[in-house]
Order: sequence, then C-alpha cells, then structure tokens
Amino acid sequence: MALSSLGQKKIGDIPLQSLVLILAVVVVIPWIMPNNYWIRIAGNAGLWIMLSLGLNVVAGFAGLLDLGYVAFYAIGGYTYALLCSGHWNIHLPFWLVVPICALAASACGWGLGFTSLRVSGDYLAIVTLGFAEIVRLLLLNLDRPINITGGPNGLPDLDFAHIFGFTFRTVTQYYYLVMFFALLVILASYRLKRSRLGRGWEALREDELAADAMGVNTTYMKLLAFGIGASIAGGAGAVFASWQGGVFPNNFGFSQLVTVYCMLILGGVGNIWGVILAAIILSILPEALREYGAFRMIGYGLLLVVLMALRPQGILGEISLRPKRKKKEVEEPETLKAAEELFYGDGSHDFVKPLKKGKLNKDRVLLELKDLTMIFGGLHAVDRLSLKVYEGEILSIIGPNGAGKTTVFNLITGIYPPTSGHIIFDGKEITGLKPHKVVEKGVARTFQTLRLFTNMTVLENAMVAQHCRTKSGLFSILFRLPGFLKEEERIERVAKENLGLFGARLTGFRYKQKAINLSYANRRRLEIARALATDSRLILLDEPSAGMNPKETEEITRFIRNLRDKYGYTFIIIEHKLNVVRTISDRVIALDYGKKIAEGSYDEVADNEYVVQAYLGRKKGRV
Amino acid sequence: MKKVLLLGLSVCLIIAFSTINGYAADVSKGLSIGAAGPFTGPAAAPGMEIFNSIKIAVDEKNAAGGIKGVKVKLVMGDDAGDAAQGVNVAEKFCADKTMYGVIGPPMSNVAEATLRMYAQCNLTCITTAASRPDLTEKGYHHFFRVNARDDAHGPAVGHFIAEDLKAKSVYVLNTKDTYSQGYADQVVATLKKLGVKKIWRDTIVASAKDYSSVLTRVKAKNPDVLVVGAKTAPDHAVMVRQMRELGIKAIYFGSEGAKDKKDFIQASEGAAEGAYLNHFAPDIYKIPEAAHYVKVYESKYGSLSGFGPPAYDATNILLNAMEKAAADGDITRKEVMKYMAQTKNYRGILGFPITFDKKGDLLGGATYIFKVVGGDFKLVKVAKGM
Amino acid sequence: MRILELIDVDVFYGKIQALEDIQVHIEEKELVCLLGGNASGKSTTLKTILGVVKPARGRVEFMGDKISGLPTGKIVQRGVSIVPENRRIFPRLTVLENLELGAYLRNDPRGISQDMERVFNLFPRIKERLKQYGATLSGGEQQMLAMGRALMSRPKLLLMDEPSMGLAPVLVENSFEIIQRVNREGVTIFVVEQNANMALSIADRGYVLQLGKIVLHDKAENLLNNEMMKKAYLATG
Amino acid sequence: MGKIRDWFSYLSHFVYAEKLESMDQILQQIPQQLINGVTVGGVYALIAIGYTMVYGILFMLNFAHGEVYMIGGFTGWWVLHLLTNSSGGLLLNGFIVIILMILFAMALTGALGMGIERFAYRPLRNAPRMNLLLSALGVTIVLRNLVLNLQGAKIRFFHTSALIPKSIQVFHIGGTVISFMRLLVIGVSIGLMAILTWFVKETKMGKAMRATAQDTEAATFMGIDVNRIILLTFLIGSALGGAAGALVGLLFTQVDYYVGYVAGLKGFTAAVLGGIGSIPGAMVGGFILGIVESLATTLISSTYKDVVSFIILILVLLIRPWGILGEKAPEKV
Repeated sequence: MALSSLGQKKIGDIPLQSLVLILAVVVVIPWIMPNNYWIRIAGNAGLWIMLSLGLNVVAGFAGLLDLGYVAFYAIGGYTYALLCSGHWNIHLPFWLVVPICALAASACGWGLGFTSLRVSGDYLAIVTLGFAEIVRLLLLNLDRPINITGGPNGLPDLDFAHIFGFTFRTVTQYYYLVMFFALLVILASYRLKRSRLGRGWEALREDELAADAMGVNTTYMKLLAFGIGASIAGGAGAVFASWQGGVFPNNFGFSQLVTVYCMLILGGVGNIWGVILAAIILSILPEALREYGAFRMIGYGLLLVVLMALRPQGILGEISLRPKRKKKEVEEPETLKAAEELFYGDGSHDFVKPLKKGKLNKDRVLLELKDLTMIFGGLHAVDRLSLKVYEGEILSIIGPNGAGKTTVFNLITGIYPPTSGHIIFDGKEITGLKPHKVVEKGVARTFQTLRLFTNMTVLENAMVAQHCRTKSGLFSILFRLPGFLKEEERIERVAKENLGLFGARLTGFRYKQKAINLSYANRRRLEIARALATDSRLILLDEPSAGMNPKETEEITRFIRNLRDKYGYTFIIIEHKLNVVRTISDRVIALDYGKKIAEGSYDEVADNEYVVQAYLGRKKGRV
Repeated sequence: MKKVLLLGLSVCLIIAFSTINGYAADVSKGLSIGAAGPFTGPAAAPGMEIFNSIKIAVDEKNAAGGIKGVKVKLVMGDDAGDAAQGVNVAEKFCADKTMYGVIGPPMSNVAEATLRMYAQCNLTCITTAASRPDLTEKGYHHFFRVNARDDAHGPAVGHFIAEDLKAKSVYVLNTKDTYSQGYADQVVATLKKLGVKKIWRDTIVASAKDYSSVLTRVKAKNPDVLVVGAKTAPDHAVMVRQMRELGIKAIYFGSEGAKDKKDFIQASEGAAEGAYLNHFAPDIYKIPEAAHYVKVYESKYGSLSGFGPPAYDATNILLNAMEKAAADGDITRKEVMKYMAQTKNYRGILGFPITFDKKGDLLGGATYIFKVVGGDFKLVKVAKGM
Repeated sequence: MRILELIDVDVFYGKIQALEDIQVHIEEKELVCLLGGNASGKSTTLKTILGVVKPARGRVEFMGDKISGLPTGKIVQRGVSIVPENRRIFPRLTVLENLELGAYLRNDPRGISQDMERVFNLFPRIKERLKQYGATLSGGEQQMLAMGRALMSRPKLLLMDEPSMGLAPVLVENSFEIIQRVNREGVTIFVVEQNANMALSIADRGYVLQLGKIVLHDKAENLLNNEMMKKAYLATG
Repeated sequence: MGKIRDWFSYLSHFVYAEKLESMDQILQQIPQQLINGVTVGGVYALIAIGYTMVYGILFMLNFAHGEVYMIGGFTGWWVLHLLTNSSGGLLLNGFIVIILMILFAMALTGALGMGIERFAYRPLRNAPRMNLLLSALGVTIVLRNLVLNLQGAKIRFFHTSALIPKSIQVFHIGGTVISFMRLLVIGVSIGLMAILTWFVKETKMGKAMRATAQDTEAATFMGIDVNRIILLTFLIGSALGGAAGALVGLLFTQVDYYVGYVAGLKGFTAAVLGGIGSIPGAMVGGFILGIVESLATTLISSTYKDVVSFIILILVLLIRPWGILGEKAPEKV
C-alpha cells in the first residue's frame, strides 16, 4: 500500500515550478516592454485569456456551442458601469463589485441554460445567438424612457478600480490587476479540469449518453458549465469596464465572439495552455497588423479555414507543453505474459481491490422485471418480459440478432423509459429513472459498440465512473478543501483498484494513455473496469468478448467468473459465443422477438427446440 | 519559496507604479501624425473618406517640403468603431515618440473612451465628426473639433421647422447612435418649447435598407414634417425614397449626413426633391478654395460625402500648429497643443473661418439649412448664434 | 456464366480481422445463401462486394472484371443491387419515389415502366400504397418495397442482407417465397441470412461463415441435413 | 412615488412606443404591414432555404451563406451598372436587365457556393462540427473583407427608376400602396420557391437530393453520387441566396459589403423557426419572420421589432425544439 505517497503529491494542481515561472514572466513583462502601448497589449492579452478560458469551460470542457457568450461579458461590464459610476451615483467598492458582476452574469447563464435545456446542438447555438442579440438590442435601447444603459452613448466615466485605499490608474497598474484576475482564472480552470467536474464535462463532451450511463448528471453539468463560463465572462467584463473607464454597446458584439472562438479553436478545444497561447498570439497579431486595415481580417479568415483543414485539433491540440516520451502499444509480449496468468491481478500493483466473497444467493432477488414491454413504432422490441435475477448470479441472455437483448439493457439502465411494466432493483422501483440515477442505485453497464470517452486517458475513464459517488462542489474544488482532496484520493484509488484487476493491461504507463490508442480487446476491458469503478453491484455486460480472439475470450470468461467469486458482483451478460455462455452462466434465458422463449441451465436452454429454431430459423411450413 | 516570491512581486509592483511621462525631441528624429478611426467594420465607409482626406493633406504638405524639411508620416490606427480597440490605438499613438497629433477619433464613444488617455500623454486630438457635447465639457485641453456639436444644430433645426415651415405635427426618427440620438433629442426639445403639440418619436436601425414598416406607422400619423436623424447619406436616401413610395406627403428634413449630392439626391432618384437638411458648412462644391481638394479626392477615391472636407481642414490645422511648434527645430507635444489652441480664423476649404473656443469647440459656427431644388442643394437659411 | 467471385479475400477493421481467405462464387440465375451466426462476418462480406470496405488482400470479380477498389456508385452501375439490412426505405419519400430511385442510374423510361409493372405484379400491395410515405408502411410492406426498389435497377446480381430480420415469422416465410419467385424470374440472388433453415429451403447452394471464415460450402439440401450446421451456429469461439 | 410612475411608463414603452394608439389607426396599418412583411419574408425565405438545404444534407450551419447573399447583391449591381450608359439610360429593355441581374447573381453565387463547399467544407467532412462552424466563420470573414478590399466600403446604389415605366412603378389599392418592385420580389421569390419545390419533388435529381438527406448510405446503394448531390445542394442554395441579394438590391436600391451579417442572421433565424432541414419549413419560417417584424413595428415599436422576433424564435424552439415544420430527429443508441 503506497497511499502515503499519494498524499504528498499535489493532485492535479499546477506544479509549483510552473507557477513560479509564470508569475515571474507576468511580473517582468512591464519591465521589458518598450512602452505603455505594449504593456496595454499584454494586459489585453490577460483579458482575452480570461474570456477564452471562460468559454473553454462551456464550449471546450462541456462541448456546448454557446454563441451567446459575449452577452455575459456585456452583462458583467454594464453591471460594473451601473454600480461604479456617477450614472446612478452608486460607487460600490471594486472588490465587492467584481463578484457581483460575476454572479449577475452567472445568474443569466443559468437562466439561459435552463430555458435552452430542451434544445441541443445547433439549436442551442441559435437560441444562445438569439439571446445575445436580445441583450445587445436591450443595451442599445434601454436609455429611454428611463436611462439604464446609456443607449448608444454607453456609460462613460466609470470609477477606477479602488482596493483598500489604493487606486489603479496607470496602464502598468491595470496590467497587474488584469493579470491577477487572469491568473486566478487560469488556476481555477486548471483545478476545475482536474476534478470530478472537469472529468464529468469531458465525458459529456465525448459521449453524452455514455456519460449519463456512467452516472454523470448531464443536465446539471451543462447548466453548471453555462453558469461558470458566464461568471468568468462577467468578471472579465467588470475588469474590462473599469480599465476602459466606460462601456459602449459595440464593445460586446459578434466580432468579439468570433475572436474568442478563434482563440479557443486555435488553441485546441479544452486545452488550457493551448488556449492561453492562442489568446496571446491573437491579441498581439492584430496589433501588429493594425496599419493594414481590411487585409488583416482576410488573413485572419484564411488562417481559420486553412488551420481547420490542416490542424483541426488546434495549434497545441495534441502537443503538451512538456515533451513526453512516446510509448507505443506493445501488445504482443504482454498478451503472452497475461495469458499465462490465471487471473490478471497478480498483486504487484499499488492498489488491490479488497476482496468480498460472493456466491449465488437464491434467497435474495436483486433485480426483478415485471411484464416489461417496449414498443418502437408498433414493433414489440421487448414483449411482456418478466425475470428475476438473484444476488451473486451470472445470468446470460442469448438470442439471435434483433431479439431485443440490448433493448432490455437500455430499459434497465434507464436509457429508454419502458412502454409498460416495472423494473425493481434491490426492492425499490427504478422504472423511468434517468440513467445517472440508475447508476447511483447500483446498476452499471457496458456497451456493445464500445462507448469509451476516447480522448480521455485510461485512468480518467475509470475516474469518471466515480462521479455519482462523490459530491465535491465548485467551492471545495476551487479552494481545494480537505473534503475534495480526500474524495479525489478516493476516486483515484477506486479507479486504480479496478484497473488493477486487469494487471499490466490497464495499469502502469497505460494510466496516461488515451483510450483511443488502446487495442480493441483492451478497450473492452476498460469498459468493464469503468463499469466496475461505479461501485455498482449489478453489472450488465453487452457482448464482453466481442472482437476478442479465442485466448482473450477465455481470459475474459474466467475473469468475469472470478469477479463474482471474489468480489460478489451480480452479472447479466449478453453473449453470442455460446461456449462463453456455457462456462460462465448460472442460468440462461433466451429471447426471440422480445419474448422469453426459454429459461434454465445452459444445457436446458441450448437443447430447447425453440432456441434451436430461433437460431437456425424455422423450417418452411412449420410456423 | 513563497515568501521570496511575494517579496519580489511587491518590489516590482512598487517600482512599476512610478512611471514617467513626457517627450521633447529634435524635429529631425521624425514627425508623424495619427489617424484614428473606423477603417474596417460597419462604419468603414465614412472612416475611409476621412482617412483619404487626411492623406491628401499630408501628401500635399510633404510634396511642399514637409515641416522643416522633414516629411510627415501618417500612421493608420484602425479601431473598427470599437472603443476597446480605440483604447489600444490611443496607447499606441501615445507611445510613439515621433507622434505629435491625432486626427480623430470620429466616433463619439471611441473619443469618449480615449479622452483620458490622450490627455495623459498630451497628444493633441482633432475630431472631425465626434459630436457629443460633453466631450469638450470635461476640462481637457488637448481635444478640439472642427465639426459642430449635437446641441449646435438641433435648436436651429427646431426653430426652422416650427417657425419657417410652420409645422403643426412632426414625426422624429433617429438611428441608434450617439450623434443621431442627440440631434433628435435637441430637435424634439426645441419643438416642444416652441409649442408644437403633436410630436412622435421612434428609432430605426442604421443601414437596415428597409424602413417601410416604420414608415407605414408614420403614414398613419400623417405628420407635416418627418425629421430623420441618421449619420450617412444612403440611410437618408432609402428613407426618403421609401417614404415617397408609400405616398407620405410630409416634408422631409434630414440631418447633416444627408448633404451628399451623389449618395442622397442622385441615389434617391428624384424622391429627395423638396427635402430640407441642415449642415455645419456651406456647400463644398460652391466654395472656390475647395475646388482643388474636391478634384483630387474625386479623381483618386471616387465620390465625396460630407466627412472628407473637415478632415482635410483638420489635418492642415494640425500641420500648421506642428510647423509653428517646430519653428525652433525642437518640438514637443505641449507646444503643438498650445499652437492648436491659438488657431484663429483659419480659412480652409469649409467656407467659414475656424477659431477654437476655450473648450476646443468651433467658435462662431452657423447652421446652414439647404433645400433640394432641381437636383441640387440650395441654401435657404443661415442660422447663427447658437 | 460466373456472375460474382470473391477470391482470397481478407478484410480488416483496424487490427481486427473480419474476413479471412473468403472464396465465394455465384453463377448466373443461381440463388446462393451465406449463412452464419451473429458477428460472423456476413454483413462485411456484402460491404466488401459493394465496395464500402476494401479488401486488404484478394479481389472481387463481377462478370469477370475486377470491381474491388471501385466506389460503390460504380459497382451499383455495373448491375449489383442490394436490399440492405433493416431495409433502409427512405422514410419521407413516397413509395413511388422510393421505387423511382431504385432506377436512378437508368435512362430508359420505357424499360423503367416495364420494370415498375413487374414489381407491381410481384407485390400488388405496393401498388395500393404508391402515394404513401415509406415510413408509414408495415415491416412486411417495407421488405417488399426494398426488394422492389432493388429490382428497379434491373440488377444482374441482387444482394439481400438478412431479409428475415425484424419480421414476424409469418412474414419471414412470405418474404422467402418472394425471393424464390424473383429468382425464378431469372435474377441471380445472393442472400445473407441468419435464418439458416429458411434460407436453405429456397437456395441452390449455401456457404456457412464462422468467425470470418467459410467453414462449410455445399448444396442446400446437403447442408440442411448436415450436423456440423448446428455446431457452427451454436458453438462458436 | 414619481419613480414608480416612471417605471410604469417604462413598462408601457414596451407595449406602445409613446402613447396608446387608437385601434383604428392600428387596423389601418395592417394591410400595408402585411405587404411589407410578405416582401421581406420572401427574401428571408430565399436565404433560409440555403441554410436549410445545407443543414438537411450535411448537418452544418453554413455561416458563410449571408456573405453569398451579399455577393449576389453586388453581382446584381454590377450587371445593372454595366448595362447603364453614362447618362443613366439603359442599354437594354428594363425587364431584360432585371432578368439578367437575377440570373447573373444566381450563376455567380451558385458557383461560389460550390467552391466554398469543395475547398472549405469537404476536407472537414468527418471533422467535429465545431471545426466546420469555424471554417464557415473563416469563409465569412474572408469573403466580407475581400469585397471590402476589392470595391471599398462605399455603398452601391441601384438606379432602378429607369428599369420600369413610371406608370407601373406604384399601385394604390385604397390606402394601401404596393410598388412594382415589391410585386416583383414577391413574384420572383414565390416563383423560385415553386420551381425549387417542383425540382425537389418531381425531378430525379431532386429525389436523389431528398434521399441523400434522409439516408446517405442507402442513397449510395442506389448509385447516387453523394458528393455531386452535396455540390448541387450548395449550388441551388447559394443561387437562391444570390437571387435574394439581387432582389433586395432592386427593392431597397442599396448594397454594401456589410449586409451579409444581418441578412444571414435573419435567414438563419427563419430556417430554424420553420424547422431546420425542411424546405417548406424555411419558406414558412421566412414569411412568418417577415410578417412578425412588420406587425411588431405597428403593434409594439420599431425599436424592439428584432427583440420580438428573437423572443418568438426562442419561444417556438422551447415549445417545438425542432421548429414549426421540422421533423423530430429520432434518438439513436
């Protein structure tokens, strides 16, 4: 047990050396810049970093196409203008106003998210764009009959930032103020990304359905992303307004939105350092070209088109700041080695899953289906299916293609609400619950067509699974409270324990490997590990051995049995390879046309005349 | 480790906050002037007319030998009409040690946002279009304008409509920008003061090209006069055209921007006949001094609207001030500012003498009211003493 | 005359081998079936013939010409037509339009209308529903429409991907009877099917695929009585 | 207390611009506003069709479409300019000039649309959606600024009065006025839409287009060349956008390099309102949007007419997330 070493590490925080380096650069910049103009450009870069990292939360982490982002920037700016100027003669202190602006924008973000939840994808884009247009028009027109926004005149003569008796006036002073906030946002982004929330968003972006099925409350996470992105934009708006000393309607237009998106895409969506670099480049580049008028815009546009075609992942998309030694997938020797092991986990790993003996317990029904029916457009995919699964049992479902097996899984895990019937898990009804709620109750699954979070690492994939077992909120993540650190430690431990079950296949250097780079068989294994890492008791495996060669198939078969024997899981398995079914199952049911046509031991079912017919087909004239 | 860091940071901050300012230099180190304005983006059309006119003035000066033999360099500072970019431009111009004056910014909100910064670095600004009254009310000494303020023409126009046109009912439309809104406010206030009872107001979207739905509303009110505050001549052209098409009989009264023979009278293909408009200067085509400029401009850049001539004059005024400041071979920004303020009865191409008052505003300007007659502008009234 | 031949075909999806050393040949006017359990590589075989996936080794020949490597459109143009898995009727096109699209590559109006009549003769039900949207048809009707659509190109070879899938037992039988009828009218047919008994009852010859390899090849009546069949289906891995 | 009264007048401002209008005055405006609405609605519909067709087949928002419209407007102006002699007279019969303007605008923008698809979008056929969107934004920026560089920021005027005889320029029906150009725009846009509907419904290519949109793979099984169909889609969609540009030029007599943004936004809104992916939806959406805007001017205020149309869009999407005539996409697992 090497838990103590984990405690010393800073889990997912910016390494101290990097932090010192960044601070040093930030402090030194005003000293090496030739004049105030360049200091201002540097300060502007800081603002753009804030803005693009805020958008990175919404569009980068969570993958939501939010075209109303500048509206929040505007709301922040105008809130500052109203609360810190002679306009209404309110002069609140700076340290109070910035959070108010962030909150105001955030509230609007939640509101927008809440109303647009029903629409997704491109429709979300248009609703948010519509929202931004409405905000823009209101800012332009709410100057009469009561003057709120100053209309086209905007609100000039705002207060300087004023903190505890110190007033920020010069460019250099403001540069430091902006950089302070930019660093805060960088730190917050970094911490968010490496937390359960960050992983949840990334999972959501990679595969919404799989994220839901692994216990991520996708609705809530989307709202949260909207809210956080908006609050960062709001804060940036406040700082911006204070520096410019005024706000004007065209400070917050479509062109600003395009610029922020360019930074995001250029930097590589979701990649914090890439986005920062892109923000810096794109805030300096136009300045260098300022004397060339329209040509700079043409260059800008061409750059976008060419870059999208040549480097769709952004300039820093696949490159990490620190060069990594490349490790290739060396499947062959390991396959041989692992095949020798009877059981993957040889105990040589840091984290060993604690044993918990399990066996078939016929007295306890873990899952019960009652008259479950699912109708798709008149077709009975599942037809009045009733079924009991006992604790510690391995139940296999067989049947030809289109017999409704996967639909049964989709019904149990809440992906479809059934047309009629009941699903009872551990004595409680779970019919109609959302997938993430079903996982919370203790039912996890794998998918027939592998739905891993392909651009996340092996370890992160397994860590996502702990999402519904952890509670750390925004506050404890941002301030790294002990509760969060403890939880994070637990998440990592659980993930590693479950990956450790597969031995070297999924541990060691593979922790950091992206799921997409794994071999097919390893991807199957990772899906199982991920399902196990949800701490569920009932695991639904959809063709766990598909795409595996005979040796690997034998391995996985024993592995599943071992899991039951040593850890007490209950399994329902859909499987086509009947020798797998034979060796593994306590009980087998056969489906055809959504109906249960046989139930019993493997031999009973395999010899059943209806089953043979279902597979081989009825002979002509014998309906 | 952390303590060292904090210490270092605070030392840096203390030093950083004590910055020094002010330049004085030999003329031979270079002379440049800046052009700040929207040279891309939605307001690029008037912006480029301003820039081209500045360029003509600078080129003429350089062709004549420059200032003390030094050629004046013109630097473009495109702000795309966005105050946030305007602030960058200002910082850039301030930091340019060879720069002694700026023409612009022509948009009020950009001017507003950069006022403080140009003042801090003593850089003279002459705007040629920013008309918000309060720009010159804040006590800065570096800011001048050759155009009139919003509150200059509104009252005169109001009086003309109420007294000369004897209107009983007036519909006032304006686009949502600083200039047009201020103009419309002033007109409405004056009309109210003069006892016109029936006044309606509405706003329109600039360069929307279709005003027929709002004009349908105007038609239902059947006003005597329709006053339109809009910055550019094409907007006026569309408006007057669609108004006549809908059969609205009201007299059309357009704001300053309408004074453009090609883009208003010709573009409206006859619909503008009989329309009134106000302008801060007499007709440029009728001023002998302007003939050369008009010829050069139209041969190089095509047709001219109202934004070019003031920019040409402003540039020449600035260059004159710089020449005076550089007379001793040495030039500072403060000197330029001083000589600018002393500008008196400068006779350029605008047809009236330019003198700045203490605030930097144009002194003794007048409102020239024109009527479109036979496809040309005819001066009908000169209202002085605003 | 040999219509189709697959020679030494290997197909990979990434690292996974889906087909290994496949040898299949189909003669003119034959009705041949390819049988196999789930995931045995049946659909991949059809995709290979249609050029949707390219073989890593070996070749596909159609009427003596190599067609592997050609784009799908070109292969269809040469006279291969398919009734895809799940039928893939265009849901918001009318039945008539679906049929017309079947003849997309043809330019002989008279021939097309003749074939249309032929389809109506085969499937009188379809004729009653010409104006309806494809999506409103029942499963059996969709199967008929898919076949009719495929026949509209007057194919030299008709491929059928799991015609029994998702159909009620009665309809399955009906569907196979139609396949037989179409074949008797002179269309060469290659059926890929899980329902072995049904397919063999109408086919001339059959291939049995297991894990990407052909394990059996014989005359249909011989296969029907072959004990290996049950094993090939039920005991895989 | 005074404050409270201010707030009340503020609220009433949202409903009536200044003062309550009499019902009579409002009713009197309605026929005229319907004509205004139908005219711009037809234009919106033409633009929306381009969005919707591309979306139906590629599932992408072609942001560059607004700029295609703008270039259509410039092409129309250019044709008119070339056919006008120095004294303002026409070299050809006015009606022929109008036809040539529309045809040239359609031809050029159609080719432009195909070029955009081929070079900016096809390389990204399998890339994430956001990349495609960004590429489209890039094309937008390039086109807009290219026009700015090539011909300057100057507004171009259409001198249309010589095109048609004075006697038929304006018609009066009671208090309602309708100009020839409006009739032309309504006629041409409805005509083009009718041709499009016929093309998509009756011709082989049209059927292939619909088939490709519904099931691309099955379409290839029919022997349909999907790449060609996509090019055709861009050709038709862009040509209609270009026609809209030329028509608006004739109607409102001006074009400049910046008109694409607002037109694109409106067309896009109309497409989504009607149900993106559905051609009849785009038509319905366009007309509804145009009429809503016109009526909002009379009933509420010209200041807030755009706010009203966006609120209506959002409301429609909240009630029917797939738009008025759109099809609910089935969820796939």
